[in-house]
Amino acid sequence: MADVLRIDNLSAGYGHATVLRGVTIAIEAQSTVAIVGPNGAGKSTLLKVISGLVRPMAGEVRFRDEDMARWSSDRVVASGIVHVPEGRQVFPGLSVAENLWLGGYSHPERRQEILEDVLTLFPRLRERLSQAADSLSGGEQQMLAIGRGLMAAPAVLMLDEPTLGLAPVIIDQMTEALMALRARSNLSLIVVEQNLQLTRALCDRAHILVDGRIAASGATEELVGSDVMKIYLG
Amino acid sequence: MNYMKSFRHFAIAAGFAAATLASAGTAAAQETLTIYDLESLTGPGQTVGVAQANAVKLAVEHINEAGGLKVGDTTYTVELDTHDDRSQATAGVTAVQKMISYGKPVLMVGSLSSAVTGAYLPIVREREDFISIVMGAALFFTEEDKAIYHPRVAVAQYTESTVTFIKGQEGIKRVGVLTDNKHGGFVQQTPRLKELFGEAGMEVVGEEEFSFGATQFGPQLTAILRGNPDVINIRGYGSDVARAIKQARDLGYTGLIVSSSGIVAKDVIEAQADAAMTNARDLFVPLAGDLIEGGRNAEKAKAFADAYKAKFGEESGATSLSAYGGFFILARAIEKAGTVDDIPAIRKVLDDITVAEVSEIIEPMIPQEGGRAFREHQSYFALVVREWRDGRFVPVGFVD
Amino acid sequence: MHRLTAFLPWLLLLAAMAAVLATGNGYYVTVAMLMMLWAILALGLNFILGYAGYFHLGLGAFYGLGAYGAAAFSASYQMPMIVALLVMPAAGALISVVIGPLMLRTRDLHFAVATLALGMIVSDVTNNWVAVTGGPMGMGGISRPGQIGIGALSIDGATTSGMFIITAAIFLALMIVAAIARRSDFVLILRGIKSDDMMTRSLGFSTTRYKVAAFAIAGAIASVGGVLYAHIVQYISPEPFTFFAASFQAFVVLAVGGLGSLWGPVLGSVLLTGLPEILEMDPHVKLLVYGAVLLIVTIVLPRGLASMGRVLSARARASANAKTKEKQT
Amino acid sequence: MQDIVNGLAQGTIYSMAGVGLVLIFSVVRVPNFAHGEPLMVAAMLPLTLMTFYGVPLPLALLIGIAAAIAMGVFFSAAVFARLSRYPEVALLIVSLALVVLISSAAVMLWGDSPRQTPGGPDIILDLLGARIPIMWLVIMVTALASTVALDFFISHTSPGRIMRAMALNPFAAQLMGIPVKRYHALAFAIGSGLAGLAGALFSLAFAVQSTMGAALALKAFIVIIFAGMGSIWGAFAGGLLLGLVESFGASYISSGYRDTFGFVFLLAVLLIRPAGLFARKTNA
Repeated sequence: MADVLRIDNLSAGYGHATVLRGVTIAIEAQSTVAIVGPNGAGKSTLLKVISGLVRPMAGEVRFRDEDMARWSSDRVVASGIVHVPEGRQVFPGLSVAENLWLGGYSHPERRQEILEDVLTLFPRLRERLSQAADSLSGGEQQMLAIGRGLMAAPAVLMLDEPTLGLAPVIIDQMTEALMALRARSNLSLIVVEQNLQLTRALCDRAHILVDGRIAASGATEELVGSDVMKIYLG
Repeated sequence: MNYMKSFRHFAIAAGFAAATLASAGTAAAQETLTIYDLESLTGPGQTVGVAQANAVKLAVEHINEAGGLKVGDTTYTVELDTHDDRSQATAGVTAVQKMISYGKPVLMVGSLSSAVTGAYLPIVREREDFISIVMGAALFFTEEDKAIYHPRVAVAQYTESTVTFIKGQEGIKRVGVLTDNKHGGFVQQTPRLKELFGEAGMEVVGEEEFSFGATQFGPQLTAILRGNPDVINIRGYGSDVARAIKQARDLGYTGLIVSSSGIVAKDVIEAQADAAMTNARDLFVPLAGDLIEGGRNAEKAKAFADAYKAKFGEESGATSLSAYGGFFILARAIEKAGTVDDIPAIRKVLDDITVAEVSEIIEPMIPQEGGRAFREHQSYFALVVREWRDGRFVPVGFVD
Repeated sequence: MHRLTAFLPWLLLLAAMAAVLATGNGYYVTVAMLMMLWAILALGLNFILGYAGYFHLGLGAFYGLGAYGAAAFSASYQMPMIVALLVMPAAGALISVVIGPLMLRTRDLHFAVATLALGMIVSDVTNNWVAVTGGPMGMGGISRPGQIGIGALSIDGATTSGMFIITAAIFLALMIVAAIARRSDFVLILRGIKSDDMMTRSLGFSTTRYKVAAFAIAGAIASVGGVLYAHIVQYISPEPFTFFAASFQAFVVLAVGGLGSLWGPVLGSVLLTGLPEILEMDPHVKLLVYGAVLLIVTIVLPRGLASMGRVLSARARASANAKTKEKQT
Repeated sequence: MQDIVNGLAQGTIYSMAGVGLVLIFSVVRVPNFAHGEPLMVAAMLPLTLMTFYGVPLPLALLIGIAAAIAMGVFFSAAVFARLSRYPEVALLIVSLALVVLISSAAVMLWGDSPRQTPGGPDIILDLLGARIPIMWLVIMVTALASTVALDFFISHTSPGRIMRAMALNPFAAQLMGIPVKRYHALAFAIGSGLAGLAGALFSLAFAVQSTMGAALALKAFIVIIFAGMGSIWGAFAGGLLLGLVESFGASYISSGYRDTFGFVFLLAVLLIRPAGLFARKTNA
């Protein structure tokens, strides 16, 4: 199957600090990929480079074989790559409906249709549509953040720590929703996740990122049990 | 336009050079005398500063055309060394330091702003090798300021004349005063002004301030109008006075307004105050136009105004006449003292020089005791009362 | 080798001072004094703006305080300059310590606007409190110190050269203090505050105390500058202490010279007060040039002129590296 | 009564400048000290156009406002967009540099003496014992109307909602695929346009001058600090309040300290409520 996203020998960072050093990853279309690694390994930076927030210093980022390293973040979203950031980052003063509406910025004509889809996936949000986003619980805010990401009709959805800080019962619900997304034929998922159980259930392949480098890549099942994983993640 | 101007300068200079060359053969000993000119050529004082510096240039040109300064057996061509104080105290001080640093006696004219003059005063006041003829500045000088002579009206004189003028009007009991609080001269005179109004049996019902360049006078005028004044005395620069008058009329005040600002038509036009100028009077040391129209020294004033316009392409400004006269006072004193570097001797002449001896003085300078031009280093002038009629100011009388 | 390069700027500075003094030219000496004055203001500002990262836009308030205090001591009470030189910085520091904790409750833009307002208030007071400050008439009659020292070492403070030596001595002393302070824990903590106030506080430092101290040092040094100004010019009026004439200029001198650097204030002062003076620049042109220099330096050399050497040598090294690489391949 | 009218007339210009600045500051997050410059240009340009090119008054005013908008877009696109990765101190310095560059260029062009644009209606109303030039009323009504319009725009239109989102969470807004720079330029255009509108109308009622920008920007910052940064109506009210404080202070206490009253009030507000006078708890 063709790769939807290819990252070749990528280096990136902030100012003089280099965070990623020569990262190479290929992501197949309709696959679900986990990025795991210790804190500060550069996972979030990798997502930021893909979504156009951080400029690469060297190397290539290709989306459907197009060089996207210099794309602005709005072009990235419009092309179908959406980043749901760590810590949810909802718009606090706006209602749930307005948050979702903003998520559909790049596809205004399909807003209504996608909205129905999102509300079916997260029925909770339908009940809360007119509430202010910051009045939601943590789990609901995470649902909102993912739903808002889906509003852009993505081909690649990048989730940064989607279960961080959630209660176990909410994690179960979240897992269910993510499994439903995984089943969709037109979507690839990139998940940065510390929760191995979820990773195992969700992802076909995993890449272990340590100190800005890929330490190991492979099928999730194999990696999760392997020594590599134990060394780096304890 | 600039090109034309510089061409004209070139033409004048060329003709002048030819004349000098022609006369050089006959002159016995022609030397050069440098006179320093400290002016506000840039910065906020620029408008008046340039008009003052131009008049100095004109005076120098006239002296040199007439053959130069005859001091003893030597004839000197006067050369100007003009320094720009940029309307800033520190720049003025550094410029004066520069003049002194050559180690020779300094003959200086100019100084427009009171702040600049005040700043270099401590450096030169006691010096025995320095003379400054201050042709601008609103400060009041005395005998203690040994190095300074001030052939220019001092604000103190405006204070007295304003009260005299208002006293002469009928039915005035209550006075409102509005002062530019950045104008050292006016601020210094405020206590004296109130004292004089009191002596004249008038009550100051409102005393307010504004800052130079202010655009809104509403709160101040509202406060003054609460006292229901019969006259408002506005003390500041012309452009501010015009705006204040306009806003006073907008607030419904129709009574007399008296200023001493040298306000000109441009100020009125820029403030859109044409209709507001009825019943407003300005007391000021007369400008060339006032003298011509008011019939005082009209011929000399006309000759000056024409020469100025021909050379600089515009009307002369507020301190132009003082600068022209002041320069000739210094020139005459040098000739009379018969020396260019014995400063005490020149000062002695300046102390006693009479108005009649300097026929180039165009302003109506009031001779002091013995016909002298200075009383304790300060000159006095007849003031003109000006009124706005049909789009321009006309002199309606003089206060001697 | 390293030691030598560290001493080189000091030697250059001393040589330049001696050269100016040797000319005996009142004009050059006066310009040099003004340059030192601005360097002093900028190096004081460096503590709060350069190290702690607080946009102090009201330095003129303290500069004016020093000058007016000095004028009052000298003209009204006939005290020698040394009294003002001791009392006014203490007063500047004391006032800073009183208002500092309140002002420093704000930060970033709020602090900038608050200090700006402080400067404006002081300007208004100097202009309007005629009975004390002389209002727009200003205050004159400030007498310089007379004979100082003994025998061959004595100088006459009343002369321009004497005043230059006094100014230079104070300036050098402050430069040495600044050089020592730069390596101190105090400045390290200030830089910690600049980079992350909360984190620094979590390490157990009372950051407010350090910020107030930096604010007070800036105020005290600006007061020293004011005392010097009053005795150099011997006449003061409100204008030189207004926002654009004082606070902004000190800010520009430091920002262009290099925030947080030792020699930045000196470089900034030479470029921005010395050159325009010698070139007799029209004040509007000067402001225009200030704006342009500020814009260009901020964008091209964000760390100021003082970093120019480092930036250039880094470039040279980079290009040298590139060349050796080329040769290798 | 006259004092109230005076204060409101002066306050409306602070309001309009403040409302424009609040929009720019919350959407773009740059300390735009150059905010007063578009206002100044819109105030100074019409008279020049009228005297030198014979442009009729209404058109001249419109060109002035258009120039203000163009300046705002220029600031955004040519200056601040390129500095998005610079620290805040650099942005502050750059905006101060812009103030100095533009105002000293304007002084060279126009001189620094205040002047008024001719041609405004010269009718004065008597109302409850106060005299109100009709132009003052026009300005007050325009200020109110433009604030209402801006409020509607922000709350009820798509671009408005997007700008609100950017103000609330710029990072998330970028992840939504919003072309951030375009909306920054739009915020600058609207904010500077409001300032320009204020400047153009003001020049018909009061004298304006080429050095007025810096002082007005400072007052606008004071206003938005009163208002607690995020609120349009807060800025509007803050501007009027500042005008009233200055007017009453100058009229009843001492006119020499007119500006000081505003500054002292600002310091008091900062000390008592550092978040601003009208700040609600949650507002970015």
